[in-house]
Amino acid sequence: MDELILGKYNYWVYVALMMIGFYAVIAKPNLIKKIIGVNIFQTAVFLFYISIGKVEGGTAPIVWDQAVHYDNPIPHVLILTAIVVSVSTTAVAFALIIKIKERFGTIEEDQIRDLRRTPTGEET
Amino acid sequence: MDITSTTPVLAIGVSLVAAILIPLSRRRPNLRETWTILAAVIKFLLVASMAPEVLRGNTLSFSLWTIAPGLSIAFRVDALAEVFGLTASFLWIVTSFYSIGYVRAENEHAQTRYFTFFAVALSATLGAAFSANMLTTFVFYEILTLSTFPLVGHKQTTEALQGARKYLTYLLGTSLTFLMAALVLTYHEAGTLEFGPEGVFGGNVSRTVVTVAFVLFILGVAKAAMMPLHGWLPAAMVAPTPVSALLHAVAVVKTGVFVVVRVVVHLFGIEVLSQAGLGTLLVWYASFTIIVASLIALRQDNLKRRLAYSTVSQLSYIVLGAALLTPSGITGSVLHIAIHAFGKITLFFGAGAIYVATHKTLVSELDGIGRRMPFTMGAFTLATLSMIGVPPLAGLVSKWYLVQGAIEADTWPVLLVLGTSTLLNAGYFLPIVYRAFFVAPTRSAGGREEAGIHEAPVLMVTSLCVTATGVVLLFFAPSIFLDLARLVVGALPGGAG
Amino acid sequence: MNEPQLTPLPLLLVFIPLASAVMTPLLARIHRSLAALTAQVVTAVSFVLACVLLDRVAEVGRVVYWLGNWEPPFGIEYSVDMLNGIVLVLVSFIGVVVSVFARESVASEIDEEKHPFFYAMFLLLFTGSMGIVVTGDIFNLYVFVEISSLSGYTLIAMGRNREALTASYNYLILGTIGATFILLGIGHLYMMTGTLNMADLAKLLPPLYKSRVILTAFALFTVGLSIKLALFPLHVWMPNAYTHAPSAVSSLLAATGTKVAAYVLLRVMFTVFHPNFDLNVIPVTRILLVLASIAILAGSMLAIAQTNLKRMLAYSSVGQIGYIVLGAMLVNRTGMTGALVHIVNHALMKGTLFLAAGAIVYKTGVETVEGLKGMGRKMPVTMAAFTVAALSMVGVPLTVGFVSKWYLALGALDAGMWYLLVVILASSGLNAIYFWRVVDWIYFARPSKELESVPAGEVPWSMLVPTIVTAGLCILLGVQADLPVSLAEQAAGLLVGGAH
Amino acid sequence: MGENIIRRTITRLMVPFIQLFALYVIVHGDSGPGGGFQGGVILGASFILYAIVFGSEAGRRRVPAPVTDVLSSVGVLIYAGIGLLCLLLGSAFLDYRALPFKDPHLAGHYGIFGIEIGVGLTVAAVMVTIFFETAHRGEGGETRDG
Repeated sequence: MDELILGKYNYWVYVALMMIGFYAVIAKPNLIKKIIGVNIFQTAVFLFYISIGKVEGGTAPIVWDQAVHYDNPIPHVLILTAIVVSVSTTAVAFALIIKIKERFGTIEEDQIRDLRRTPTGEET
Repeated sequence: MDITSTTPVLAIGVSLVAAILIPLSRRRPNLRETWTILAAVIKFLLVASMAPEVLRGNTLSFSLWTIAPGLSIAFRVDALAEVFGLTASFLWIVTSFYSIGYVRAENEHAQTRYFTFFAVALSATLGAAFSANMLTTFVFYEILTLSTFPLVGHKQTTEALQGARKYLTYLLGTSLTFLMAALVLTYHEAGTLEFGPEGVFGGNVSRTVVTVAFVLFILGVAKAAMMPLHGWLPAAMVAPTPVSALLHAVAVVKTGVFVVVRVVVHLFGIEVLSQAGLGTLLVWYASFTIIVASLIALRQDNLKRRLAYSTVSQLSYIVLGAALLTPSGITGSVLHIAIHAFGKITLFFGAGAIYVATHKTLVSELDGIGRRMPFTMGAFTLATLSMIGVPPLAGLVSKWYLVQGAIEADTWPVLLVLGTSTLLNAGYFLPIVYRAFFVAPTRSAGGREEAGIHEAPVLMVTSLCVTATGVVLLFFAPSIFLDLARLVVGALPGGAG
Repeated sequence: MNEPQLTPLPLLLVFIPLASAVMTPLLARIHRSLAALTAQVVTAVSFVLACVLLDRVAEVGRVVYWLGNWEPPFGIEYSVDMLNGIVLVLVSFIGVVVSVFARESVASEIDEEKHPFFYAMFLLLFTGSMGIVVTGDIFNLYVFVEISSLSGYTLIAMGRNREALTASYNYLILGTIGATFILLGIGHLYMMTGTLNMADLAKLLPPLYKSRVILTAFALFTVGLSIKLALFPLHVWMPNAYTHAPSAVSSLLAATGTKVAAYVLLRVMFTVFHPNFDLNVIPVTRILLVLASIAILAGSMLAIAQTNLKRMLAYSSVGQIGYIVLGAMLVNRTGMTGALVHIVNHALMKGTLFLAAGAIVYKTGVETVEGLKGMGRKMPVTMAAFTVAALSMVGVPLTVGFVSKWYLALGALDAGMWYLLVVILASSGLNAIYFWRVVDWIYFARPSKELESVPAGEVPWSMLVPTIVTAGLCILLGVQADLPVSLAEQAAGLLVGGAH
Repeated sequence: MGENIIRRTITRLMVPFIQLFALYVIVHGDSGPGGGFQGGVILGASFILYAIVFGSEAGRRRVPAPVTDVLSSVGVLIYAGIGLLCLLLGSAFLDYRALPFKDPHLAGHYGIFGIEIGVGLTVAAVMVTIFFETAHRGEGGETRDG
């Protein structure tokens, strides 16, 4: 039991974070909060990657004469790429949100939905 | 013997060429009509040129191309195909003349479209007739449906479009679901769709599969207008009369029953069907349609609708004949394809001539019309008598063979069906003749009902006289069709003809 | 099979569009029209290269490229076999067609100063799609998925209506979640095997099939890809995105986007994992079969209810994706052939339909289905192309739709699942309803008042020719399907050859 | 903005050092922690800091929009160009050993060095672009889509 909860705590943490993010995506009507949710969701996965790269007693993967084990650097490299992707996604999302604010006048999902249902004379 | 020949392809292709030339010469109606006539004549000559070989017992085949492994578009002209091909291509010539008279007298709109799609429809009909496998049949079956849609909806009124939509829904809906399913199932079980006297199934196919596939085939071929999938035929009567005449007495419906006969005789093979007891099933199904459609026809006042229900009933004769699975039955069935075509096209021509000359469409309006249109109504009468089976007219020949087939098959109740239906035929046809010749015309308020002859344009009358002559000739000299029909039977396993 | 051949061709297929995407804004500074031209030239070159590559693959079986000469499994490997060879040719072909179409269409739908950016994103989307298909490294695949998705989001957002923005945003949220699932799946696989190379994974995974981590990874992949694939019920992002995106973008996405996702699903399910895993370890094929059947029926039914033309086409895509998945999940050669042929065929049909829809918008501004009434007289050639594609969707013989339906139906029977035949053919009937309604209106209904005033005439040649070409292929490959079918059969053999 | 004197002075002092550090990180990428990404972000941050303190217009004067646009493309092109060079020299894409240096080890060194510079330029340019694009909106000024 201890092994299941404490020994694998990194998985519990990432799953918990993931669900928090997921909850925000689903439950929050505010578009920016949704993006924050997506970010948490992605970050949880990043944490998972980083944690699986850790080797017991390992050091940073830089050549060092006293090192016995090195941590696995590959997940770090992968996640660096994934972070860049995540940042780009966030940037695109923000750009979209800004445009949505300009053209709908709100960034609350329910209000946008109402606006779409009753099409008013939009400037275009 | 199987001879490789391009003639079948040329015969099919010639009207496609016409379909290209017709729109190109849309500004010059006479040239345009020349193409139609030319194509019709060439087509008939090409089809006829194959007759000697076919009568010698050979088949002419040509493999056009392969869509994908197992799916080939190929043609083979055997006796059955030749019967249908001759009938359809000959009647196209007649109908072309009739059409020209009709559309010009009526001053129809979109004549170019009309003649174009007519030509395409004829190509599709011959394609279905000459196909060597079920896939080719299916392909041309669908082309026929699609190319006749603009013809049925030609008038583009709300009513015409509704009729055309119903037409398409029935035909496309059933074929793309049931027929397609039947094809896939057959191919899956048999590994081929090639027609042959033995059928495609070897001995080791389960009865369930055969039954399911067969039922799907019968449901899929709505063009055969078996009840309850006949609804499109009366609906399609909104089309201009030449369309109804050629397409719904010859091309479309005959393609339907032709496909049924093909399926029965050459795809499943009579052996398989009789083992599975499916022939009897189809016999009852056809009998039901024969009787019920005739009963409905009794109640129709619209002339074309009455003819349509008569067609529904007569088509089932052909199906019935094939379903008897006996030599004489099949002979009768094959003969009836040609004989009914001549008779029914005469009737439709007559209806169209009446419409052009007097704009009357109801049976109850036809009082005394025989005096004003003696040629038309004379031909009409001949055709009705042939339909009923009165000698010396062609209808008797096919009915004779059907009766014989029923006796061979030991299914006596079929005789009862044939008898009843003959009475019913008389019941719905003879009143028309009676009214036309023996009831005095009612005087309308306008007083335009003058005495004297007032016929439809000469092109139309000539056409319908030609087909009526055919009805008579086929009684005295059914030889070519009879020979062909015997060949169909003779090629079957165990069939002596 | 022979030793895989090393050639830089797979790399060039990704590298050329990527470099050009970056260069497009620079070139556009020299002359405006260069942006569109770059897109056209690049896609055309890619198409030629993809054809050469497919030819090479047909000869040697598999072609690989090692980035930086790092041998797999250490480096990133680009690997092309018959399966992705076909998809590469397809994607690049659609790329050519759409980029030719795009010049006039984009000029009318998007502000001029955004054009260089549009084409840069267009090429990036193209790069992403090609990259997804070409790569043999599963993490690299994720990167390309995101490249194509991100450029897709921006392209969709460039649509004329403000709804395009919300459509793009919703797609972004769902797409990112889907991609993150895939990323997580990759993490699980890596954790268990220590490799990211697909071929290597295929070797290392079988002993681990009972592991729960692997099952989780597989589930994550399936769900993530189903979102990208818009498989019912995860299709909700798609109708809005296709409806509001610029015409050229909807054409490209509809014709290639979901196809590429379908390819990835097949790759993961049948190459990275062994078909026996899908069949015997977890009942995933069963589940997906059910979903695909529902997708086929629900997609067609929802399409009937639509009033917006592009949205109707989008819902029809939901159904068609169902066909692809259904064929693949039968896990037999015929069904898989059907699925692969349908990937190609559906791209052609839907491409034609969306291109025609784009042409209609360009010429008349009509977006609704009703607005097509009487269109046959206004734009006869475009409408003829539309009709051909519509008939093909219905599955009329001599069109591509028939060929794929034939193989799918045969595959269903081969698998002993006759009831799927009912699903496939019932949807034929449903397709006939909504497509024939449109065709009927096009030719036989009276045009609306607004349309009456529009003079008859066609769109410019650069828009007309692509539409005709794809429509022509709908017929040509329906009449003569030997080539696609034989290629698809080989690919199907690779995928499900060892299934039992 | 009287009290800004402290911010301005400190920024003026800091920016060159930040940029120097950024260059160090970029250049050091092939032999230690760091590299194009990190360095590029730092380099971008220096311009952003400048723009925050002196206003975005002053910032844009230092790094005009065309410059960042071109640099973001050029960075990728450097990367791609080096890769292509390796390919043209008869080896695999990004196989630095093919570069025309005597020692393959040295060639790898220079190859990665070039790559890092390309990455750094792009990242910095993109960071700056994103910043200015977002900042512009808040001022309600003319928007540019990006």
